[in-house]
Amino acid sequence: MGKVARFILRRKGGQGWHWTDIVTWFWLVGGLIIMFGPAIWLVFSSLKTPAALAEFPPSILPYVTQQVTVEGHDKPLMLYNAKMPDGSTRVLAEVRRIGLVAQMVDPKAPAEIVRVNINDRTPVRTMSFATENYTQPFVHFDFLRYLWNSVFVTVVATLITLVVNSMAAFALSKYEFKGRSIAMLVILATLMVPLSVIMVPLYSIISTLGLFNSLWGVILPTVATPTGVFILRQYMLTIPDELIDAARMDKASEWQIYWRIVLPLTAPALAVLAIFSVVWRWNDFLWPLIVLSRRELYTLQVGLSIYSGELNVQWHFILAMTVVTMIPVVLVFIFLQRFITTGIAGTGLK
Amino acid sequence: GDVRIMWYSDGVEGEVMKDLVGRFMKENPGINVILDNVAYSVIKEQLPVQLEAGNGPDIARVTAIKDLSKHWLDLRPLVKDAKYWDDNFGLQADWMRPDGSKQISGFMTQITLTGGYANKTLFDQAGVSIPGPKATWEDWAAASKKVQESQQVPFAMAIDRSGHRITAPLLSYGANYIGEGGKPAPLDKGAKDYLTKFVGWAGDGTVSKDVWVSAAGSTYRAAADDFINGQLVFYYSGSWQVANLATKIGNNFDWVAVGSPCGPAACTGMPGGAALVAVKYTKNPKDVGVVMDWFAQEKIVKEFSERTLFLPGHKGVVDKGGLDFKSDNAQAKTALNVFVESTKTTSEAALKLPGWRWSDTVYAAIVTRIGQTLAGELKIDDAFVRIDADIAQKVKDAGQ
Amino acid sequence: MTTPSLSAILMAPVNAVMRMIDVPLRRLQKATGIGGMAAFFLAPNMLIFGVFVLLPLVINFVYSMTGGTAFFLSERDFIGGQQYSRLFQCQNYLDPMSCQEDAFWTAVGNTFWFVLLQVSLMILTALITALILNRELAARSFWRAVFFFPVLLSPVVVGLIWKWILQRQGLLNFGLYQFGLDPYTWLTDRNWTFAATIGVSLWAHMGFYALIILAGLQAIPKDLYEAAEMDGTKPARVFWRITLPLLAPNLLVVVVLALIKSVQVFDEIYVLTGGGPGTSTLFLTQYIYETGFASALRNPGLAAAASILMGGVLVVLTLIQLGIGKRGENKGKR
Amino acid sequence: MGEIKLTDVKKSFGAVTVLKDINLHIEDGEFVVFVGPSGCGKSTLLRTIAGLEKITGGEIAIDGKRVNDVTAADRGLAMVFQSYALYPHMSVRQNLAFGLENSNMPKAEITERINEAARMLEIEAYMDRRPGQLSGGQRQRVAIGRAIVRRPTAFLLDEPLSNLDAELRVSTRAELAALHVRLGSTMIYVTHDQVEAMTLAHRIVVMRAGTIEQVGTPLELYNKPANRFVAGFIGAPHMNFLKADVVAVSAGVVTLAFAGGYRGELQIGQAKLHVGEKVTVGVRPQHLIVSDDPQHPTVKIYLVEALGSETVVHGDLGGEKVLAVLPGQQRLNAGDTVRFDLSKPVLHVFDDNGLRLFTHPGQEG
Amino acid sequence: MGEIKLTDVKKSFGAVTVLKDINLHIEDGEFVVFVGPSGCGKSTLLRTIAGLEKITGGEIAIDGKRVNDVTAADRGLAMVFQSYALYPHMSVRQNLAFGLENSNMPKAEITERINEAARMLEIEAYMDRRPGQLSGGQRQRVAIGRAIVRRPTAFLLDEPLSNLDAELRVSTRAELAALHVRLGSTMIYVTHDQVEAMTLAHRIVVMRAGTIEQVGTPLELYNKPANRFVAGFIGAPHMNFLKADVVAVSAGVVTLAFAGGYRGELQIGQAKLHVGEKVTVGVRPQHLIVSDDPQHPTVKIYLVEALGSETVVHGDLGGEKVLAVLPGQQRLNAGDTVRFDLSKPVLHVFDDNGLRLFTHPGQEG
Ligand SMILES: Nc1ncnc2c1ncn2[C@@H]1O[C@H](COP(=O)(O)OP(=O)(O)OP(=O)(O)O)[C@@H](O)[C@H]1O
Ligand SMILES: Nc1ncnc2c1ncn2[C@@H]1O[C@H](COP(=O)(O)OP(=O)(O)OP(=O)(O)O)[C@@H](O)[C@H]1O
Ligand SMILES: [Mg+2]
Ligand SMILES: [Mg+2]
Repeated sequence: MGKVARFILRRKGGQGWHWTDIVTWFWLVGGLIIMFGPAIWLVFSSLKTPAALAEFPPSILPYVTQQVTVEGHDKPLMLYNAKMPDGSTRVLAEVRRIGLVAQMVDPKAPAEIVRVNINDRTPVRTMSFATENYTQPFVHFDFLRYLWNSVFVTVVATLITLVVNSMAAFALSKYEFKGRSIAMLVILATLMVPLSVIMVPLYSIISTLGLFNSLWGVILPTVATPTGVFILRQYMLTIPDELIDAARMDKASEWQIYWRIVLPLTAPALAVLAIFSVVWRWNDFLWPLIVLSRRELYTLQVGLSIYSGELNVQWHFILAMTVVTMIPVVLVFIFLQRFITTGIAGTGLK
Repeated sequence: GDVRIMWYSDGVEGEVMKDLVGRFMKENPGINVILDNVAYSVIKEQLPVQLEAGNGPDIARVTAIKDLSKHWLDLRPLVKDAKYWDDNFGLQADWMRPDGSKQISGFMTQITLTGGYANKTLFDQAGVSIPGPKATWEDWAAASKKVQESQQVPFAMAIDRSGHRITAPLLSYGANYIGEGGKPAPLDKGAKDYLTKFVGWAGDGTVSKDVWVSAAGSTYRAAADDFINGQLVFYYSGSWQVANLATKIGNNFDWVAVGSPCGPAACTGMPGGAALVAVKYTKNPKDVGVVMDWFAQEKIVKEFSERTLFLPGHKGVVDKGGLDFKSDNAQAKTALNVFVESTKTTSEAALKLPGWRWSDTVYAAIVTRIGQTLAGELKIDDAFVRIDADIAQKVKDAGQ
Repeated sequence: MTTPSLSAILMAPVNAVMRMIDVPLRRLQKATGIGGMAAFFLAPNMLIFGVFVLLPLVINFVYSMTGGTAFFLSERDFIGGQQYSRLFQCQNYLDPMSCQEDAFWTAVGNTFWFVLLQVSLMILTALITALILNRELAARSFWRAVFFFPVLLSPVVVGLIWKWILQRQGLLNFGLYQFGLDPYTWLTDRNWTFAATIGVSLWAHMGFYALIILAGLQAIPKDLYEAAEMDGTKPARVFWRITLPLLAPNLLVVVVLALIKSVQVFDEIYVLTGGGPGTSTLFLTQYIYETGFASALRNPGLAAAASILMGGVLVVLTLIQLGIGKRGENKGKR
Repeated sequence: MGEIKLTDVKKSFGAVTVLKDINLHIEDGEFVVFVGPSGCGKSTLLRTIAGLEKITGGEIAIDGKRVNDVTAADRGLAMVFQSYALYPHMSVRQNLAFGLENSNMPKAEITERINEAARMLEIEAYMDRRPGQLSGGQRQRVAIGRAIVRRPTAFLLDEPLSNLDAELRVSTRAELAALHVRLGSTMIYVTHDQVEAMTLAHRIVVMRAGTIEQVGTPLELYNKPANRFVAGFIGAPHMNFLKADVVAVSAGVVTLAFAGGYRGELQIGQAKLHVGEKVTVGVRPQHLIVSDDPQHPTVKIYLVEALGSETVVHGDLGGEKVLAVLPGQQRLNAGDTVRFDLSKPVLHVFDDNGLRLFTHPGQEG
Repeated sequence: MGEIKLTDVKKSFGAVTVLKDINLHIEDGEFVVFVGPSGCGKSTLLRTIAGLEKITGGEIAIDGKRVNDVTAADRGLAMVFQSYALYPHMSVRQNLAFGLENSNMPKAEITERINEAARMLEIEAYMDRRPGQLSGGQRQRVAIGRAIVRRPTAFLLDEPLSNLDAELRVSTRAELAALHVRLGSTMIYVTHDQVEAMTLAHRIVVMRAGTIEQVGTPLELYNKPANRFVAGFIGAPHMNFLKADVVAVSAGVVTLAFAGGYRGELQIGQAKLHVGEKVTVGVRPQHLIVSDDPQHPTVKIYLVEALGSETVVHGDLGGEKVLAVLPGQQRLNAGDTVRFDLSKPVLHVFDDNGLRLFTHPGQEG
């Protein structure tokens, strides 16, 4: 245990608390509360009934009023703690409410009706998970199909993104050629306009190319992300050119240099981009919504969106499905972040 | 062949529809109906683009029915019995066809009607009696204010942030949006009167301004949550809230639907709704006709309404009455019936607006500017000027 | 010991493919020289990019010169710079309410302050987070996940969570109430709401930038830190003099992206505040979105014009940053 | 001020053990040189002293204070890295100034120290260049400069002159020696260069595979190597080793039979040997003298290297390789046969385990 | 196969001119060594030959074909970088294999070549380590290995042995020489090590500040340096230079007056000198012999360096620094005064511009 604690509380240097250690722990604990707290709350909320979701004061955990079946009543009755006129409290089941007065019975003695002012009773609550938030959508929608579409879009788009962007980044970081800065600039310039703005022109292009209602129509416009090129290019700038020189001396073709030298050395940035790409493509919503209007092509996010109506949004389903759809990306993140480890680029050089 | 229906849901209607589609296909083996459930935003934002490009589904459930009417298919030659359609859906037929045409574009899957809800328990606790059917907006304001003060809830009244919602009291105050040649008229006295009153109520805390200031532009916001949590005495929204309130309030308190309060001119709510329409660009008009016919059957409409807790848009169904809404919540059933009743008192002016092409423009301008006024960014008089200017600009933009 | 062999097995077919690709490419290289290869590497990206990003952008520009409500260019009439002049029609340029498109100028003003505050805070917090996550922590991947987590959420969910936290009947007020403090209507107070938009967008995107910085930090050769340590350098100075300059190329990414994304902030804010109270958190993208799509009578031309203006400003800002970054870039070179 | 004491210092990288129980006491102000074959752990030892590597066992004390847990920054040493580790984003001047600025030294003094170092290392012309714009030797000089401007209590120098040309190497070596005298700081110096080791060191530490083989003054190691390894390692070209059998032992004198039939008599001193024992005899190439005496063993030459000032002859003596360094430029060619006089030179005799038994003083002592 | 011809090659980095009109013809199979002071442009010249730097003027031809615009990969050379430039993400084995895989060599042959190189460089034990886990010398050996497995038409080696210990350096040097013989490839070799230059080179190219000072065989340069720079650069420790005045000239003999009053007579050969001219006389430290003759100039010793096999004496001769390398271990101390015989050694006489006028053959030739 001591060892574990020492490991967890490992500090700079060894002895004493350096101020950076204090900042670190302050930040980590703060991060845990602020960054992660809402997430946990999200998970709990996804297990609440719509009524509990709308409730104030909100509860952290999903609670519902406890119910009992009482002899002589077909339906289960709600349990309340009722304050009696003599100041004692009893656990009673509510039979019905008439105006301000609730008619209640003791579940153990169901014959006698007790009248209680509605303000003198508080519900007996127990934790209960509204698992139907999860199960219902699975029944409603073709979850496996949507999942497959999502996975297909995400995987294919991410792979193409990684390859295509890293190739461009390689050219833009390791070659001197005319128009290099222009190319870089154009790429950056297109970052400037949000998708919602170019949606209509893009839509007409997609239609023209016959990519409407095709998963490729979702994939292709996203794979040339300027962001990816930019991230990779800037990272590649930090790889020493001498390694490329060495590879050229080793008769490596430019393709081999790209594939065998530059890409592995860019692993941390590639991992970052892969994570981003997966997250983006997985969560993509607006664009697939435009391109895909057929149920069999829906991705999870599009499928999920059907719970947003005109006048009403069924948040309990959306939250539950959000939690479900998040699991794969969290796993992907955990897997990929391992590649963001100590860069190796420097150590081959004197 | 294939018939695709683009459908959005506010509640369970997607499920009901799926069920019905299954039934349809059993009865009509040759036609494969595919129900594409989408988000409402797709209907609102993407569908128009698709339609302009000549894409789109074969049938769609839409709300901007007038705006897009040039894309709808004329079903008149395709349906079995056009007269049945005219008789039962004629009242709203104008809402969904280009001005001046006689086309049958589709039918309303649901009629909505704005109206108020009162927290009966709060009234009871405060010992204030709920104003009667002929009560005015002022009466309601006074009564709910009393309840609010006695029960220490944050707000007395709230109206959804929506031009459509607020138009109901405006009409009751005698406002008329439609000017010469069907173009928007400048805000008239009736409109200004109510808006001034409304802003005043917001100022003295009678009306919750939270929901109105909580967005910019014409964004829709509902104040239902406050009502659900018992924080609100009187809530003006619409019939579609019934199911929502029923599930979320449960038996926390008693509530009632009270129809629309009165103004000097009328006691009207605003109708609205969503229509199921056929799209011109279908490759399969014959089958589309069959599908539409099937869904427009009286018994199907009735079943659909009962299961979804929607007000039917079918004259026969309404007139025959006896709708048995499928809810185990007695308050909900009562409320729905109140709304069904009040469809009958809807004013002429109110019935015209859904079929008027500029109504959304007016709504948007009012919401935008009144929202700003409540947030303290505009004075009410400036707001009126701006509203008129905004509308005029839009009309100009549209090239008319 | 099994991992490398496993990955070797996985990589074998990929490597084989790459070797096959290499054969024609070598010939290409012979024919075109290294310069030609640069074009080759750039081509796929540029092709996709040109068709799906650049072309729409150009079309968008044309849009901004047209009027009407139709979506497709073919049905729109050319009106030249009218949309632009409309945006610029003001009586008094200091008062947005005096402009014809008062919402546009309000949005411009809001966006300006938002960007200024959000970007600087973003860089600061992302940098601190990355530095901390770069330390030798126990359960490092857990901590990384903690800070990255919000990035995984869709903007709508982000907006929603925070709305539920901040609204009048939200978690925060409940917490205050538990501590005996008065609840406050955070989201109807303009200053608080503005702060909330900044806070929430920080919350939602900080992990994104922290991750980029983290990768950049890992690329700094360790021996330089050793050298600095031998030079008796204090941690703060190591940061300013070693880490920061060597991070420059990657930091540039963060600064540029943070700026661009911040100007384009939309989804989560839209859900959270809808631009309110009043118009105090109405930002440019929302204005564009509403003008172009959501409003009753959309005006795509005006939206396009506004977006072109916004893009123009961003291009200029980015160029300035690149200019500054260029120096840093050269610095970082070994 | 700069006394360093290592007690049972161990270091492993995972399964690889690099340092095994190093014990070493370096006095304040001493100039110690580490030598040893490539990969024997010299750099690692330096880095553990610097505090850049956490040791896996033992104790390091500086000035009597245990510093195992003291960070490198707080140990107050300066180091020249084998890989230079220059700050790539700083000019040469900034590289030099960096360490000084850390200690809030007045500007004027910083400038002065930098200029002095620059002059000494002949890098004045490149002060505003970045390391990336320098040649290998120039970088190395900057690395040296960065350490010396600091004037710490102890210097750790890892092959600091390896990439310098002969001239510069000699002058820099001299400057380092002078600096050592002037500052009185302890210096720990790793080198592969015999001349550097011999001329600079107070004491040389000979390492092999993570252990210390011998510690002593240069001439001690040269003249009295503890074992065959040290004997072979100190002196360039390395000592020749010839196998021999003890054929006769008499009072103070032993007769050895070498491969190829030559027999020699050696003064045994106090050492004990028995007839039939096998020994190895070491003789330095510089000590071999060409002879005409037919009694002397013949060597078949297979390679002659003319260095100008001397000639290195590679030959074969009864199946064993022998090197001889002959003065000046000799007229010898591969294929020639010469005889070497084995009776005159100093001969080191090692036993089976490589330990030195005794040294035959030779005729020129 | 490996003939390399440089014509008027120029190279500048921005404003810095690094190579000025380099003309050099390297024959196929030749072993050429570049020497020169640190920063004189050796590495740059190597890199231009490799094709890694675009030259700013002139022409490079390989086997008679102009290659100015041929990429490095297509020139078919192999290089050992001064900074190693190992692929940090690959194991040693992969580093070695990379170049071979690029030319689609069968697996079996790759393995064989790698194993051979590993054996030769004694890096077999580290084949699965990454460069980051190796010592400096081990890395350098991997860098050498990466070049030699390739067996190219020409090798470019930039100070390949600088971080190896003496023993390994000698053996690797020998292996390189053997490799050169075996493969017959051209080798261009940069070094700061005199011994390497002298033993390996067919021809040595002496560079200074971007120009070539002299090209010739090792002994040519040693015995007949074209100028003072070359004379000083070849040979370690460097040649002593003494200023002298011509006081008399007669047939074939010149009399020089040195600082400190010593006068010497030198055989002038064909050269012409005038009375009153100032010359510089160079004498190698190894040629100085201690003498008792009171006629010989006295030298005040200020530093004695005992290298074991020889002793380096630093002294002052009439205000000028002199170095002498004396054989064996001498009993001299700083402060002593000795006399050196200047009449016997080979003396090089240089004119005012540093050009060698003639060489006095000395008595031992
Ligand atoms: N990128 C550059 N910009 C400016 N000057 C440079 C650049 N690269 C090298 N130099 C200069 O060119 C000269 C020659 O460098 P080069 O590396 O060829 O020297 P070298 O002879 O190999 O020296 P060393 O023996 O120290 O390795 C040096 O003075 C160096 O400072
Ligand atoms: N990170 C590591 N993991 C495993 N082994 C390592 C690591 N670093 C160094 N070594 C090994 O430790 C041994 C000692 O390395 P060190 O660098 O101390 O050698 P050195 O004596 O300095 O050699 P050189 O003269 O070649 O620089 C070497 O055999 C090396 O391979
Ligand atoms: Mg080392
Ligand atoms: Mg060099």
